[in-house]
Amino acid sequence: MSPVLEVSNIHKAFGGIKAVNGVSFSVGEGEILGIIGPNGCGKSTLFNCILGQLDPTEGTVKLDGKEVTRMRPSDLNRLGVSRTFQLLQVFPELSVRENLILAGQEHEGTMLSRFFGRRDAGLTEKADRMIGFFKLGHLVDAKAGGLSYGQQKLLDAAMAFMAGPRLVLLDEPAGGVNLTMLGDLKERLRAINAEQGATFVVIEHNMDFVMSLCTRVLVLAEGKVLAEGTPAEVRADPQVIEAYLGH
Amino acid sequence: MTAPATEGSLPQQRGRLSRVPSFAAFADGTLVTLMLGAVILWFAPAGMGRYGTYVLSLWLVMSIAVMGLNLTLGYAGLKSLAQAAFMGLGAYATALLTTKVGPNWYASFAISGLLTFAVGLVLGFPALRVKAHYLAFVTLAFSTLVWLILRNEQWLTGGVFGLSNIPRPSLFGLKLDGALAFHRFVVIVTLILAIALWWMIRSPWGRAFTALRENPIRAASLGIDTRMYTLLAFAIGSAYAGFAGALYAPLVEFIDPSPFSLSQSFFLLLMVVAGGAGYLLGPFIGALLGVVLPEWLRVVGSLYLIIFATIVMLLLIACPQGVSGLLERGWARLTGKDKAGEAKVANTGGRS
Amino acid sequence: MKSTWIMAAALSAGLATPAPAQDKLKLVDVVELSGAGATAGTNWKNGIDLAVADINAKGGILGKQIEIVHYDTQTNPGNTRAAVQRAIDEGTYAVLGPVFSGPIGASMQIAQRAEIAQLVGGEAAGLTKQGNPYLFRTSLSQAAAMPKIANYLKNTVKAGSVAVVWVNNDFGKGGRDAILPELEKAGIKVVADVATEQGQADFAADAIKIKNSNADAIFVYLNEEESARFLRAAKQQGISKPMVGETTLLGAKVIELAGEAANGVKGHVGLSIDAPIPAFQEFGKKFQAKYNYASDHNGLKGYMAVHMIKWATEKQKKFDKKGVADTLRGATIKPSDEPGILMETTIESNGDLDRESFLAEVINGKQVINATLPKIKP
Amino acid sequence: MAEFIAYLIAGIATGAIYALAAIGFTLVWQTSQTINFAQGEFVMLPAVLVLLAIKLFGAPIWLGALIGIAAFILIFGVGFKIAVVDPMIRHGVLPLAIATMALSIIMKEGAKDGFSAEAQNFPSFVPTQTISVFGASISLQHIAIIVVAFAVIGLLQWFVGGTRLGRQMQATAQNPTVARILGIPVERMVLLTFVINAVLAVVASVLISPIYLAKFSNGEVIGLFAFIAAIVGGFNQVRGALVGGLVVGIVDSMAAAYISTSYRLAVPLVLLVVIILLKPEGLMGRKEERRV
Repeated sequence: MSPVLEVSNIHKAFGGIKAVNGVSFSVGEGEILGIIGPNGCGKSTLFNCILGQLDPTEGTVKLDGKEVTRMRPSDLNRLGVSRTFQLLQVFPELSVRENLILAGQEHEGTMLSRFFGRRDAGLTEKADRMIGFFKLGHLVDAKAGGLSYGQQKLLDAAMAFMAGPRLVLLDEPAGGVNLTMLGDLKERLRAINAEQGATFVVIEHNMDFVMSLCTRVLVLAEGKVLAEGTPAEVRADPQVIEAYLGH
Repeated sequence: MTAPATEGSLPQQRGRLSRVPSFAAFADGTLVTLMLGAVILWFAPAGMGRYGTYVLSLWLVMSIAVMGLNLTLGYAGLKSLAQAAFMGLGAYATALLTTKVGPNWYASFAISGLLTFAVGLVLGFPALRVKAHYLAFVTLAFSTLVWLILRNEQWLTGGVFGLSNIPRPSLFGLKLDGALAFHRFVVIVTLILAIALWWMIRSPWGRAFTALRENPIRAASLGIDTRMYTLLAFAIGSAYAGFAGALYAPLVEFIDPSPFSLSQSFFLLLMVVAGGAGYLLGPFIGALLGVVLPEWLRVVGSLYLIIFATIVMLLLIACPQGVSGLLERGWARLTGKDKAGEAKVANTGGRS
Repeated sequence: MKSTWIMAAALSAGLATPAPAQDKLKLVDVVELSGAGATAGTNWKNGIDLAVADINAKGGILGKQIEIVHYDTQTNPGNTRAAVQRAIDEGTYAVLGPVFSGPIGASMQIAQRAEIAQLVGGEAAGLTKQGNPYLFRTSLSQAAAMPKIANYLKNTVKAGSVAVVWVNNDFGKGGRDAILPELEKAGIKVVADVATEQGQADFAADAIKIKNSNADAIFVYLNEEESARFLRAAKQQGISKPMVGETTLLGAKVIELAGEAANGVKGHVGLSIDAPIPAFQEFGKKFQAKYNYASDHNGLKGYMAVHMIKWATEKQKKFDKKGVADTLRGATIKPSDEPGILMETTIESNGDLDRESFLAEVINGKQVINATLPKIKP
Repeated sequence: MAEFIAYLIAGIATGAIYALAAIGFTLVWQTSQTINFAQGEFVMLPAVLVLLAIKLFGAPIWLGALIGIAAFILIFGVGFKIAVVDPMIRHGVLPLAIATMALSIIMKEGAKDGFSAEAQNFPSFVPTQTISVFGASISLQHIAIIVVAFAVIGLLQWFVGGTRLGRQMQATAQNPTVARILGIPVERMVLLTFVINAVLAVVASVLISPIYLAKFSNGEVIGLFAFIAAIVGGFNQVRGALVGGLVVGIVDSMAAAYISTSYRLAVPLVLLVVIILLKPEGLMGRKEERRV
C-alpha cells in the first residue's frame, strides 16, 4: 500500500536563500509523524510547500500516490488534507459554531446548494459534536474572538478535523498552550488518530509533546533531513543532540 | 523564522474597515427593516411632488449599485473602480434593447444583469489570478475604456448626444409612466434585490465571504475556494450595477456617458464607505448621503461635494464602519449593551 | 424601527418643496456648476446674476422683484432632470439653463410637459429639431453659424483645404458634424479631422499632426481653455497657417490665456463683449467689475436669457408661465423695447435664434470686429 | 523623420511629468502600501496655491511661489501624513486608499471654489521660443521640462542610493520592522518620504502649469496617467516609475499621431492591461513572492 503522503526532494529558495534543500519523507496510514528542528530550519516553509501555499522550487508531493504538487490549498483541503497554523487562525467575528460550520461547509453539496440550501449547510449537529469533543461545549455561541488563547487553539484544531480529513498537518499545536490544555489537546489528537484513523504530521518545539505523541520523528536542520526514526532512536542520535537538543 | 513571518501579517493588513458585526446578528432585524422601509417608501411620495418622488427613486436606484459594490468591497474586500461603468453597461443595454431591438423591459433587465455578471467574470479572472489589488488596476482601465466606447461609437450609443426617449416598463398591463407609479415599481425591484442579497449574505456563501475577507489563507486551508468566491462576489456586485443601470435608464429617460465615468465610480466607492461597508443596510445610507444630501445642500451650490467628501474623511478617521457603525455604537450605548451582550444577541440570532 | 420612521419623516421634510414667496418672482437656474461644464456654467450663472441685479435695481418685472436660485447639475443628466423637476415643483416662472446639450436633452421633456419656457445655453443643432415648443436658445445654433464659417473660409481666407480640430463632447462633436457638410458644399477639402478630449491639457501631439497635414487653414472648435492650450501648442510647433474659429476661439478668456499665440486668430463671433455695440461693451465692463474677470459668450447668454423673460412678461402684462413661451415664439425683440437684450433678436418658432453676427480677428491681444454679418432672414 | 522626432520629444516631455508624479506614487506605496488616488491633485494644487498667494498677498511672483510651495509642502507633505495617513493606517490600507479619493475631491473642489473655476496663466521660467532639431520644432519649455525632471530624478536616485539618510529611507520602505530594529527613526523616514512626494509634486506642477495652465481639474488626467505609469513601470521601484512615465508619455503621443484620436486615451490603458496580463510586476518591477 502506498503511503498517504509522499514528499520527494523538495527545494525552496527565497532569492538566494535556500530555506528547504532537498527534503524527502513519507507518512503511512494512521501514523503520527513529528517534524522537529531548530528555528529557521525550514519546517514551516516545508509545510507551506506541501500545502500549496508556496510553490516549491523543485520536488514533488504525492497524496495517496497521486501528484498534488502546487495544487491550490482549497483543492487540497477538499481532497482531505487539512492543517492548523502556527499563529492563531480562527475567525474572531464568527461564533465557535459558525467557525466549525465554515470549516465543513465546502465539503458538502455544490455551490448552488450552498446558496439555496440551509444556512448551516446541515452541519449544526456535526459542529456541536465536534465542539463537545474538544470540550468547548459551553462556548458554542460565543464569538471566537472572545475565547482564551488555549480555547482558540482547541477551536483551531477542531476546525482542522471538522471535515473528517485523511491527513492533518499541525503547525506547532502546543505553542503557548498551558499544561492542562496541552493534556486535553494531546488526548483529543490521540483519540481522533485511533478512532478515525487520521494521519498526522506535527511540527513542534515542545519536545515532550512530540516524543509522547508521535510514532516517528523527522529532524530537520538547515533545510535538510538530519535524522529520522522513532522518538527513542532520535533522542539517542548524537547528531541530533549536537544540532538541536544540544543547545 | 523566515517564511512564516508573513503568515500572520496579511490578514491584519486587510483592515477593519468592512467588519461584519456577526453577520447573523441583524439578519432578521434587517429583513424587517427592509420590508418596513419598502412600505414607508411606497407611501412616502405623498405630498412630495414629482421632484421629491424622482429623487427618492434615484436614491433607490443608486442604492442598488452601491449594494453591489458593498458586496465587492464590504464583504469580499475588493476595490472595484468600475461600478459606474457596469451601471453604464446595464443602462445602455436596457436603453438599446427597449428602444431599438424590442424585447420588453423585464427581458432587458435580465440581459443587463447577465451581461454585467459575465463581464465581471471575464475581468475578474485574470486580475484576481495575480493579486487582489490588481483588480483595482484592471477595473480602472475597464472603466475608462467603457466610457470611451460609449462616447465614440455614436452609431450605437448615440455618442456624446446620448439616447433619449427611453420607455418606462409596464406591469401586468399597467403603465408605469407616471412618477409615482414608476417610483413604486422601483421600490419593489429594490426590495427584491435587497432581499436576494440578504439571503445570500446569510447563506453559507455569506459565511465564506466573511471568511475570505477576514483571513483568506485560513479560509483556503478549510477548502473555501477563495478565488471562486472572490470572483463571484465581484461578478454579482457588478451584476447589481447592471440592474441599477437597467432602472436608471427608464427613470431618467435619457442617458449619455457622463454618469458612468471613472469619477462616478470613485463616488460610488465613497458612498459604500460612508454608509458602512459590510453592513447590508449601509448602501441605503451611503446613497442617501451621495444622492439626497446634495439635494438638501442645494443652497450651498457646489460646496456640497466638499462637505460630502469631508464627511467621508472624518468618518474614516473616527469610525471606519461608516454611519452604520456609528448607529450601531450609538444603539449599543443607548441600550447599555456592552460588547459581550452584543455577542449574545448575535448568537441567538444565529440559531434560528 | 422607530429610527426608520424618523428617517422617513426627515426625508420627506427635506424633499418636500417649500411654497414660493408670493411677493417675488421666482426664477430657477439649473446649471453646470461642477463637473465638466463648470466653467461654462459659472459664466452663465454670473451673467444671470448680473441681469437679475440690474432688473431688480430698476424695479423688477411688472413691479415684482426677481428671486433667483441656482441649482448645480454636476454636469450629470440624472441630476439635471431632478433639478429641473424641482424647479418646476417649486413653481419657477421659467427654467434657465442648462448649457451643455446632454443635460438639456435629459431635462427638456419635463419643462415641456409642465408647459414652462426653458431658456438654454446649448448650441448643438439637434436640440431644436425635436419639436419642443418650450425650448429656447440664447445664442445661434451651430447649424446657423457653420455655413457662415464655411463661407468665410472659402471667400475670405481662400482655403482649399482645412484641418478641423474639435473637442469630443456634445459641443465640439455637434460643431464638427455641422461644419463638415458645409465645407464639402463649399468645395473645401478636410485634410485632418482631429478629435481631442474635454479637459485635455497636452496638445503637442495634436499640433504636430495638424502641422503635418499642410492644410491651408485650421478650424479650431474647442472650449475656451482647450482653445488657448491648442493655440500655444500650435505656436510652439511653428504653425503659421490661419486659425479660424467660431465665437469661443476669439473669446476674451482664450486671448487672455493664449497671450501672443492668439494674435492673428480670426473667425465668426456670435456674441462677444468686444462687439462694436455699446451695450455689449458696457455689459463687459459691468461683468468685469463685479466678478473680476472677462465674461465669455455664456455670460452674455445668461444675461440675455433673463431679459428675454422680462420682455415677454412685460409684453403679455401678466405672470403667465405658459404665456411666456407663447409670447417668445416667433417674436422679435428690439433693444429699443428692451435694452437688456443688447441686440435685435428674432426667435423662430422652433426656438432657434436669428441675429446679426460678426467677423472678427485678434490683433495685439484685442478682438477686432471686421464686419457685421446680417441676420439670415433679415 | 522630423515628424517622428517631434512626436518623440513631446512624448518624452509629458512622460517626464508623469514620471515625477508616478515616483511620488511609488514612494507612498512603498512606505504605506496605499494607492494615493489624490496624486493628480497633488500636481494640480501647487500652481493654484502659488497663484492664490500672489492674488491674496499681492506678492511678487517669487514671493508668491515661495509662500505657495511652502504651504503646499507643509499641508500635503507633513499635514497629509499626520492628519490623514497616521490616524487611518491603523484601520488598514483600504480605508486609507478610499480616504485619498475623498481627499482628491476636497482638493479639486476646494481649488475651484477657493480659487477659480477657470484656467489661469502660470508664469513660465523659460522663454516660450522654439528651436529646430533635425527639422522638428522643439520648444524650449519641453526641453526645460525634460532637463529639470531628469535632474530631479537623478538627484533623488543619488539621495536614495548615495546618502546615509536616503539609504535609511529606503530601508524603512522595504521593511519598517527591521529598520526599527536597526535603530532607524522610522517615523521620521516615513515623513521624509511624504515630504519628498510633495516636493516632486511641486516640481511637476511648476514645470507643467505654464503649458497646461493652472486649473482645478488638471489633476484628473495627470493622476490617471501617473497611475498607469506606475503600474506599467513597476510599483515597487523608483526606476520603474521613471520608465513607466516615459513609456506612457511616448505611447500617448504616438497614439495621438498614428491611431484614431478619439481612442487615444485607450492606448495607454490597453498597454496597462497587457502588462498586467503578461508581466504583472511591471516592466522594471521585482517579482514579489507569492504571499503565504
